Amino acid sequence: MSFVKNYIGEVWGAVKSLATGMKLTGQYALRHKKEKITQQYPDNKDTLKLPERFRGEVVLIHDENNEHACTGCTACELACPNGSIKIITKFDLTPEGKKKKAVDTFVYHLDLCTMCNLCIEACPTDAIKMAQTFEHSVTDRNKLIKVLNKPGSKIREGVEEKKSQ
Amino acid sequence: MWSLQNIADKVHDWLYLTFNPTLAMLFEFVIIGALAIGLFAMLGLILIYMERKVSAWMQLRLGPNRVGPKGIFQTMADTLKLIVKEGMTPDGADKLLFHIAPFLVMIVAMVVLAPLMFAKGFQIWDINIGVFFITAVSSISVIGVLMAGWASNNKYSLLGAMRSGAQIVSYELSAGLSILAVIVLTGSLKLSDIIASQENGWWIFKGHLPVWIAFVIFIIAVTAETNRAPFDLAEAESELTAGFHTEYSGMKFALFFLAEYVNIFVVCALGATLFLGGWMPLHFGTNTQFNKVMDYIPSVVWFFGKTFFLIFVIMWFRWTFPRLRIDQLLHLEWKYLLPISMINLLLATLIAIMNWHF
Amino acid sequence: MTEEVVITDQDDLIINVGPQHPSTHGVLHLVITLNGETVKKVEPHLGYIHRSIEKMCESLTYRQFIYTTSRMDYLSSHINNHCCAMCVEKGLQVEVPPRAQVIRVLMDELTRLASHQLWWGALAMDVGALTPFFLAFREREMINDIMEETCGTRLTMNYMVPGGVMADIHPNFQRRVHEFLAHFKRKIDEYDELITDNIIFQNRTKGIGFISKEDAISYGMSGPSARGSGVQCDIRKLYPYEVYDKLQFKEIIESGGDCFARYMVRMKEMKQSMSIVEQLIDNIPEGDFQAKTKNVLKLPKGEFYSRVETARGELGVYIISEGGTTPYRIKFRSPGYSNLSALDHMTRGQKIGDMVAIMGTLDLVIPDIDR
Amino acid sequence: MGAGSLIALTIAAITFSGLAILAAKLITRATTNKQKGEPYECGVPTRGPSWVQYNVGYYLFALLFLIFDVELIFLFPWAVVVKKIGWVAMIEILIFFFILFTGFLYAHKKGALKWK
Amino acid sequence: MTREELKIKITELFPTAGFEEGGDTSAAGWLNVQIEATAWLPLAEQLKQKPEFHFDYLFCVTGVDWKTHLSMVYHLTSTIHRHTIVIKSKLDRNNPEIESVAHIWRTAEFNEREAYEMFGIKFLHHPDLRLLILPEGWEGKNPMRKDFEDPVNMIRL
Repeated sequence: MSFVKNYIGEVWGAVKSLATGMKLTGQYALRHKKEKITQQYPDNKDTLKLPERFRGEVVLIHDENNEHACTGCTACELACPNGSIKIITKFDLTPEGKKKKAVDTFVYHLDLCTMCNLCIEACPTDAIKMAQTFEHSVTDRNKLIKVLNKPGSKIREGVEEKKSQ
Repeated sequence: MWSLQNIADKVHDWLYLTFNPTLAMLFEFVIIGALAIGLFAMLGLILIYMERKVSAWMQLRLGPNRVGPKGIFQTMADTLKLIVKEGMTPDGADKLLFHIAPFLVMIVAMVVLAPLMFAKGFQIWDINIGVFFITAVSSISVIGVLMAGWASNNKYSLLGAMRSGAQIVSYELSAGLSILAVIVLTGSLKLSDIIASQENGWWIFKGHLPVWIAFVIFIIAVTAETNRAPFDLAEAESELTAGFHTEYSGMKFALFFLAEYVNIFVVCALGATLFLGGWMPLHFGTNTQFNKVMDYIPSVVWFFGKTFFLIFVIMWFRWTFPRLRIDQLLHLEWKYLLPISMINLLLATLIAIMNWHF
Repeated sequence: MTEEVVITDQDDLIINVGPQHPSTHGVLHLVITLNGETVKKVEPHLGYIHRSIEKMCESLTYRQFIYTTSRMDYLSSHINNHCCAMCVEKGLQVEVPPRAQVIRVLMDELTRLASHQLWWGALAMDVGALTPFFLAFREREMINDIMEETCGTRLTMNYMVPGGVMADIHPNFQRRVHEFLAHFKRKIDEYDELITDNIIFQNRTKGIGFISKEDAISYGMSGPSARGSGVQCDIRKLYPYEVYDKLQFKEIIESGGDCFARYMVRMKEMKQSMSIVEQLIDNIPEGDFQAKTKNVLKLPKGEFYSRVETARGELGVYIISEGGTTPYRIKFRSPGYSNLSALDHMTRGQKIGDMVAIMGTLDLVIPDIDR
Repeated sequence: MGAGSLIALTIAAITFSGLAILAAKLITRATTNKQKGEPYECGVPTRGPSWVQYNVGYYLFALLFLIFDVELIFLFPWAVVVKKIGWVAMIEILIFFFILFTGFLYAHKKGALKWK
Repeated sequence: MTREELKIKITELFPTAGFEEGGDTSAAGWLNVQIEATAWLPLAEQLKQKPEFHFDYLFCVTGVDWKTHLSMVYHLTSTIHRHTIVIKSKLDRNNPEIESVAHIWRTAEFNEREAYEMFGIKFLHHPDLRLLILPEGWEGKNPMRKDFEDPVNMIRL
């Protein structure tokens, strides 16, 4: 008789455990509207706000006078593990007639970048930062190679080149 | 009152009055074929959409919502995609069997529609062994699955097909026995008789414990027979990638997919007919007031409502449970379902003989 | 100890599972010899995503190489970074400020929670239930959002630097962690309702993939997979680092040795991790988040080894320095590699379906194995 | 409608499937290359033939099924007339099930239901 | 056992074994033992079987290319006594050979295969010494050696 008892107990336990699971999913099916967990991505583009620390891509900060704080010290270039930053420097003449090293082109390879934030950490003048953009898909890989300094931009007055080491 | 029966009868009469009998019959065949194809296409679209929505709800998602309002044209877009896809045949495949298999599965799915009673008096063929016909014919589809798996020349497919074979043959027993529990009570295999016997209440209400047990076993067994999760071992995607239809692509895959859903519909329709009264409205014994109100709802709505409820339950299973293992699946059948349904049949017999049911 | 040699005969069916297979969680390639449905032998073939991180690190400086380790076991990237940072600190003999230590441990435990949640969903998907995956992601998403706010990224953080952490925690951090804990406490019972108590799941995992304590040690298994066999191997308890020795938590050990035991270890570990986070979240000491280090790091000549407990087991970082700015040789002792080596032993004589469950409970992350 | 409807439905199924496949064939442009015809085995060339005899553990179940399914067919006509015959049917089925159950238990004891 | 005790015990067993100090010299630091390649297998058996050692957990196996020679490094822990030891063995760079310990610690099987393909170290009596990570056709090329160059797969920044 104990066999029959065990048998029925087994079946009953199994049915109960299955019913518990079904109850849960059934409840979810009923109140899915309130608890939905997916985002309707392109629709919520306007309200979507990424945290300010989010690492999307490296940008060179320009102010309204088209000036930036990059001195061309290449600290970021050295800090980058993947070689995604290349800085080509030139020598500007200061008003006093002294030669001063300045950035000519700030080349940034987004295709190589791993968003490790090491360049931002390394920058002595806080000239670069991480932007919150994240839609980087393009049709041509070459479009991912970017020049960060805007045409005609120049180094902001008063930014002293600090020794990076 | 408007009903499908009147329309069917009118068309029938008109055809036989206008044309000679042979031609009229031919026209009728064409109409039946067209209706069946229409039903197929509609079922495919609705059920796949429903599956996606139900799964989305249970997973707290929205489901398809881009193509058309609430995404109702999503399945159509998918069908279009499948048509545009190239149907490939693997090099080493047994070409003949490979091409026949989807046809066979489709034919089976179509033929079992014949004895189903979709509404009051709306039936293609009121065969006197209707239930038996459905159980017999629907098990032919396993041959299609075996063919597909064998012909693909793919090891996953082969394993999937063999599993499917073992599974379908096993679960047919308990499905058959649970059907018998109702047959014992009604004393007829004819679907119209079975529905008629439930005029004063569905068997699920009248039949006490044996019918409830039979109902549960029936639902479990047909879930297994249609290769649905948690019994989807023939296409267990985490083990065999896609099981027996791994090598099928494009429209041939779509046909397998469609046949699967139509099979679900058929077994659920059978379940609704046997246990939930088919097109019969919800009647409570002699409560004429209530019964009258229920009668206002068209019979076709009752039928499809019950069927879709059962389909929902089967989908509910799929999105809740983990998959069984093949040996556990067979043990479930041979150690639990079969003995229980045999004893249950005896109980049902007792009730039938003693006339204990209402 | 030695296993009998498997002879492949005519009846055997040889099947490739992976590299493109839903249950291998990545590009693992297993060649399985089957006898009917029974697995006779499993032979892993690795290297589909081998990037030779060890070789790569030989040309990166001590600040730079840490980021590569986020890509190894991407589900516990914080813990990987932590281990590397600790190894470099060992060489530099830098004292990490207490605030940084607490932040590190908090991040580690949150990562462990997130990793276990993903594992839970993935395991459920392996055994055929699809809904849990989404439920697991609901909670994981909250942790990812917290990480995103403080660390800047969601998966490959690179937040730990030699000497501390890269940035201080975000002002919202504590509030959001509290929100998460309150939410997850309610939801973890649903995990049990849906999967743990489910009879089908229990049948699929109980008594499956047994490995004894001795074998688990011999195979070098570690982490929850080994603790399911009764091996005491939690590095947090045995060789405490950072503030783990001051915390109240239990090392979860199950003696079953089967899939269900490994499953239960992880489920209970989630609760332990929650309690660790609870203990620390309101007690983050004030102070610096980073110790002062030189701009260019140079490790003295010698060998340094540090080990931490990742979500998958023991991670070891072995640095051989010749005194330069780059390591001479780095070896990562990854938990997944050793755990995978036991797969063949565990699967023999089981069904194909079991193999999937065993792989699920081993919690393999393929980049961790391939490195 | 009579049995002829079966023919109608069969033809309908064939037409439907045939048209669908044909339409797909007309629309798509087939390309061939060597890899395309390979059986899918997770992207790795398959080892050995797929059409091999292999040991499925379930052939015993198939045999058992054959026996039971035949019994099931006998049960259908019995089920229809149970109500008319009454107790005799009950006794008959008890005897029938007794034999069946004994066979089932025998198979169980012999280990036919155990997976090898 | 502490580091000093281990040192004494091992010197008793293998008088040829050398000890090196370096890296972590704190109290928690591990004993570094330098032995001949031929002495490795007997030592390994002793380390595993002697109850006072009971080194049953081999948690890190790796090779190092020192440009002049190769060396194998084994990290061992006892799960009972919780002491750790590091065994190192110098190997000839042109013909590196060492006995396999896969039958003592099962984890060595995979780790030795990795060292075999990465450094070209031959493990004698290894049950299954084949390429594990590298694809076919890489036999003889040893990527982790310092002088390895591959113009296709290696990118120099």
